[in-house]
Amino acid sequence: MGLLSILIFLPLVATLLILVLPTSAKATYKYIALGFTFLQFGLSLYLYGNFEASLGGIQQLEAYQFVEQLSWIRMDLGAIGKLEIDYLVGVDGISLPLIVLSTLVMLMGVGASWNIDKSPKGYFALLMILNTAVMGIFSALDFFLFYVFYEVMLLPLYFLIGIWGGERREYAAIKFFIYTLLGSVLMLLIIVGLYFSVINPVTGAHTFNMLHMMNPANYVDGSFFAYIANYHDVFGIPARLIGFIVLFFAFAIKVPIVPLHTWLPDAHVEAPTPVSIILAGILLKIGGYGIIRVCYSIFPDIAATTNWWLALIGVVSILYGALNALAQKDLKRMIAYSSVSHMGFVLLGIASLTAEGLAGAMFQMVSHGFLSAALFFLVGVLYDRVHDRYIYNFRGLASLMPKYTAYVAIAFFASLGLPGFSAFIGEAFVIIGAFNAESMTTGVPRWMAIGGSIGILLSAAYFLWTLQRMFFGQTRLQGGQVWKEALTDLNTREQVILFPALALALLLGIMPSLVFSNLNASVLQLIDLIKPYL
Amino acid sequence: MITLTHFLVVSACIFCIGLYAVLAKRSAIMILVGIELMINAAILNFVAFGKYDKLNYGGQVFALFAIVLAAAAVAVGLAIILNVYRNFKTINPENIHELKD
Amino acid sequence: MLCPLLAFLVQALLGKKSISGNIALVAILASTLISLFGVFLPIWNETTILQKWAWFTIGQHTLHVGILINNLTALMQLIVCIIALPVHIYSRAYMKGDSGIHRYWMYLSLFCFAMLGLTVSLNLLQLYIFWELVGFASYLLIGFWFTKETAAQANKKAFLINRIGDIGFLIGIALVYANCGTLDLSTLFGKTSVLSSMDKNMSWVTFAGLAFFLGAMAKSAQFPLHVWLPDAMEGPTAVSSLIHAATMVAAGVFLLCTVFPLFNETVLFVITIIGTLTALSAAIFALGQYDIKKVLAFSTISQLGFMMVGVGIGAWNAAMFHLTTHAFFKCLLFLSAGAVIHEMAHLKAKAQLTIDPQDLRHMGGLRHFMPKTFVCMVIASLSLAGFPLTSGYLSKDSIVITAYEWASHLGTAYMLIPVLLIIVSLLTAFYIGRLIFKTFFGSFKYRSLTGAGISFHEAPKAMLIPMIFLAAGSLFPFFGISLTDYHSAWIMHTLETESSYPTLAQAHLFIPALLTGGAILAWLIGWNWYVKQKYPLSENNVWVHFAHKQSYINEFNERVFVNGTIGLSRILYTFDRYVVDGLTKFFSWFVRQLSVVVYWFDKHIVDGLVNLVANATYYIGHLVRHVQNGQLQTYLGFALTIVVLGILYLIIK
Amino acid sequence: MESLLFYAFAGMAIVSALLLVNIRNTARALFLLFIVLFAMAGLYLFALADFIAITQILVYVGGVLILLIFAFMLSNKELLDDLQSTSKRFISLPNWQALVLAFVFLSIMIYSYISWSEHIPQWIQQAEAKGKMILSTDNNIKALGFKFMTQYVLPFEIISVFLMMALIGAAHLSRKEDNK
Repeated sequence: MGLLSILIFLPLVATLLILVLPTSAKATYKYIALGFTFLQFGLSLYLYGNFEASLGGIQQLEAYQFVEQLSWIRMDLGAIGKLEIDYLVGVDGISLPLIVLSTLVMLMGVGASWNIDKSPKGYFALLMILNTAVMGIFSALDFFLFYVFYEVMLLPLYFLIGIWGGERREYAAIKFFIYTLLGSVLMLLIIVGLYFSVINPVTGAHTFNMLHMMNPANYVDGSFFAYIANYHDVFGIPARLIGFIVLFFAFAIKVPIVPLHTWLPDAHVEAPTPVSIILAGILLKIGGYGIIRVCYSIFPDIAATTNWWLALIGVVSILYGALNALAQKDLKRMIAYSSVSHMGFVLLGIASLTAEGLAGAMFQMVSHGFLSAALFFLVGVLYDRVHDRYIYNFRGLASLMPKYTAYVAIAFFASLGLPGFSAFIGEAFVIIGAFNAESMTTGVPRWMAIGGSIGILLSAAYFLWTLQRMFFGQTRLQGGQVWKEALTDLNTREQVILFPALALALLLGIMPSLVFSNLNASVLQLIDLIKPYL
Repeated sequence: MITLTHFLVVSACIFCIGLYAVLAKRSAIMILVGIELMINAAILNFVAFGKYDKLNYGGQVFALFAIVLAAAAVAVGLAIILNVYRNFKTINPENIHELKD
Repeated sequence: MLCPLLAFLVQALLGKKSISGNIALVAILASTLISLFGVFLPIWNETTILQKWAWFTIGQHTLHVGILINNLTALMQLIVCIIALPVHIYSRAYMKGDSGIHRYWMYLSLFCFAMLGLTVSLNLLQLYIFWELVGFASYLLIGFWFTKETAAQANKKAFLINRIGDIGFLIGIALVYANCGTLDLSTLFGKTSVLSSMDKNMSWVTFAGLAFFLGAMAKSAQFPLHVWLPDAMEGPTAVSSLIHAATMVAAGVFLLCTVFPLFNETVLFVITIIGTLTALSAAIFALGQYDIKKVLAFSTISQLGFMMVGVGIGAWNAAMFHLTTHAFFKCLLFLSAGAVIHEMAHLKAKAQLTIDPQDLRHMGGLRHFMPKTFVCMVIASLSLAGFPLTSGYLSKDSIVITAYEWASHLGTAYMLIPVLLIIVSLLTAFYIGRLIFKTFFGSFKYRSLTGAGISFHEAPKAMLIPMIFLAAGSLFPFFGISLTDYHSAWIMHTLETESSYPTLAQAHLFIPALLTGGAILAWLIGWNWYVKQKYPLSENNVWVHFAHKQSYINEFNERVFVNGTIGLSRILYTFDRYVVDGLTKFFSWFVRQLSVVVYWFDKHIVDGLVNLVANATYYIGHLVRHVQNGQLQTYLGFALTIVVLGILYLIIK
Repeated sequence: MESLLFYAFAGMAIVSALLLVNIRNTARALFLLFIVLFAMAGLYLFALADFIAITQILVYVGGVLILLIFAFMLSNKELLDDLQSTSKRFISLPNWQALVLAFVFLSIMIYSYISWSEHIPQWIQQAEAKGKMILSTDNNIKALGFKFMTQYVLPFEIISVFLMMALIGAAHLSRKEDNK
């Protein structure tokens, strides 16, 4: 049992434990969950500490670390060949930061669910299953395994939103579920297609191994997704392009990019605070991670030709999300739209195909991970107190809740890309990378970069406007005296959760090398993988 | 030239008209009339075919038998109708459904 | 440089306990001493110091952080320290008793740290980081009295407009990085600069230059991005003097001086135009203001315009010179105004008046009550107006004369710029004269109150000492012995630039004369108008109104950009809700309808088939039952049907 | 001429029969039957069965029809009411089944006749070939008399007995039963 497996299956143990314990021990569930996530966080830190930064990863199994490979399913299917599914997990520079991020956000999520009293057994059990799935997604290197974890992730989320959510929770849950399921079903199609196109060079059997899929030499000539001598097309579109688009579509729903984002505001608004945190902090990253790990690595040739469109989508997401956020009257919805905008930067960075852009995108993902988590947590704090999130119902909160205001202000400024905080590094390097793209001739024009930078301006606009509307000025509340008494300042638990996130934002803003150094080799490797096709 | 088929077609028409009368008419007398028509159609067939049987005269002989039988049937039938009428005060067979329990 | 950071951290940790501001004071004092003796004196005119540490690696490029100290940065650093120190001292008295004082010191320290960091940055990215931090600190300080609605609005406005500039800056950085592969200032602009080997007329150079200038425009409040600065006067006056007069707004000029080698002809010309336009418009706006601080704010904008022109015509040393002198006298002006406002506010509080303590119309004749403040203010005003024997005279003349030389070198059409500058100088003299006359001359409206136990007196010592110090700095000996020749000023000496145009001796004579004479004339008019009460224009004059409302730029912005953006965002949200989400919903509706159809199909056709079998059985049964109805005809018909079917079967078979 | 006459008789028979089944008045229907029977007798003539035609007229027109009219008259009162109460429609609804059935039957028959006429049975062909057909010049009545008395004497006797049984039975049935 390797370290990664422990990391993945530790929460499952917690689930079992929670399920086994009788309902009378209700109070212990959260401690169990907290304990296990804490342990997991410690493990991930150990992983981080022992990570060898100079190894690239991406398509070389040797360069992956903490690799575990076990035969999982071996089946002789006669004429079709042998079914070869491995339990293959490993970590490289792309997945490591996200794993650490996930454990941290999970910790925050568990901390935020301290006050859940509606059947805590089910809640924490589902949360832990979700945890397992997320870890699995970030470390799986076998496409089948990846898909399994991907699907496992959906179910707990559906129930978490659908049962513990707000007023229109069923609607939101269904919407979320259908959207994501659509993506994953499409993904399955491509997985199967890839499976029949790729063979394991060692055994000669078809394989689900992602790393084999990244090597052009492993494709069977004339197969559906073959590199060379590929005459397959669907409606006149080359098969590999179709494969790329469909996979991108699947992950784009998760990111989410603009025309496919509508599940996000609804899901966020209706989801309970911890789920919002996890949704924004981890799940959106799966989209970005998937694009890098799957779309770009398996289809580097297509990636090199389609990046203009991807960048365009990114820019549109940035501006569109920001403008939408500006129009919101619901605080949580505003933050949800800001997520759309910020994740647009990720896409723009990825599409720029420059080392700066890619690294910036990765950094932006990490940074957005805990910043959006913190933001949603802060909204949750307010909602806990007065069950209202309508921006215009609050005014002058600063004199009522000074600590809270300080945290909100820091989180807002960190999110809008104030230097010294992590979001700045991410966004700045995405922009720089996008500008650089023209010099590297990757096909992303400069006006897109300028468009993206206008998004930074807009993000400042909506955050500051909200800050002014809600926190400054004379205190004036919709709920009058009742609210005034209900709106107490942050308590210790909340501060304990918030402080590390914001401190981390600051730390990464000042020392980005903590992330970049681990990332760099992998990013360069990925660029090298794509470069020949540019 | 009047061929065999001519007779047969005419007889078929008459037969079917009789058949219709038997099935559709609401008066026992008309049913009886329908039966007569059918019998007549049959006789016409006998006669028409009998034209080719000079040796036995089978067609005409049986036509005669049929006429006689028809007459007898009409006589019995009318007697029954009259009886029924006496019992049920109607000759509409729809109203006479004592046959079933 | 790190001292204020430490102070900031310590104060942030201490929270409410650090009321006095002693820590900040000590920190800034230490910084000043270090920068003066440890950095400035050894470095000045010596080689540059360069220290760097690897920050992080991205791709193949490694970014460094570090310190770069050359003449320019050392000078800037010194200015910041020297201005910040008196302001700190002043603030102790000025801000005494405010409930949020601990935050004030915290923010102030943060600002000092950011500003000092800005001056010594090693590369453009680091510069950008501190650049934004400065803006952030300014945001915090403007919104210091956050319960005031206008303050909250003003700080948002300030930050957002600065953000526009920041975007420009960022784009500039990205362009430089994309084309040169490095952001290191010394590599980029040093002796063996990357740029020197490049063709400067490439479009990206122009573009990057304009982008940098956009950044500087926002920070240095150039037209039309100047609108935030007058509003920023909502902050405490000490802050206004430090940030919005002396240091932060000058950062834009500093940036332009730093990246000066990047600019090509086009960009420089744009800078000149914008600078002139700013100087002119701001001077006109200053004429119509009643708020004492807003007058000063517009005068700041106007002077910044001068500096821009200085950069634009290539005389960035003159710009730096003016920056230095301006820092002194403008800071002094603000501090003096602050003293007046302080007293007015006291008066207001004691007498329960409902007046705006910053409104010029309520002042008058104050020289009797506050003679020392009056003297300080007059010195600063003279300096601002460019009167001989003051520092402003030297620096302003240097810009105007250089502009004249530049224009005469290029052609007559360019003469418009020095002419406009001269007009602006005269306007400057006039409006600052108006300010002085209105405040300190004439009769005081509330004189009756002062007799009745409410004292109206000179500013406290803690405020006066810094003012006197700055007043000394506003006089010419501080910068050079020569009365008239700005070339001999030490700043100009060190930051020598190669001018491409000949010096015109006669300009050195007649322009100062013209300026001085004009200024005296303007004062005479002002004296007549404001002190002798011979004001020729009515209050509702269109031009006064126009100037007062700043030619409706704010309203214009509000209507076009703010409402435009918000409108756009609303439209997009509606679009999002109804079209994008609507599409989704339509799709789901479609799927639901499809499912209804399929369900119908299932229910009636598929299940119907099953039911049909059952029903067929039933109906056949029914049929048979129907047949067995005791009616002979039906029996017959049924029998016949079967026969017919049989025959049909036989035929078909 | 001959075929014209045939068509006239055939048309008369069919049209009258159709009228017969569609007319509401039973009395008229019976008179139409009279015409049909006459027309049929005419058709027999064309089949060279003169004796049958005469018998038809004698038995049917003279006997059966009279009987029917008698029966009709005996049950007349009720019958008229009944007729009045039935639907005025040309084809009342329950009749359509009968109509369909009749039509189907008709089409089947006509179809089979047509297909049959293409390969006529051998005995007819032989008869045609050998000239063993009844000719219009033959004395049918004499031949029939011989046949009845020789070849068909047994059926002849049986049918006579049967006829008598029927007549007696009919008389018995239609007699008034007072004791019932």
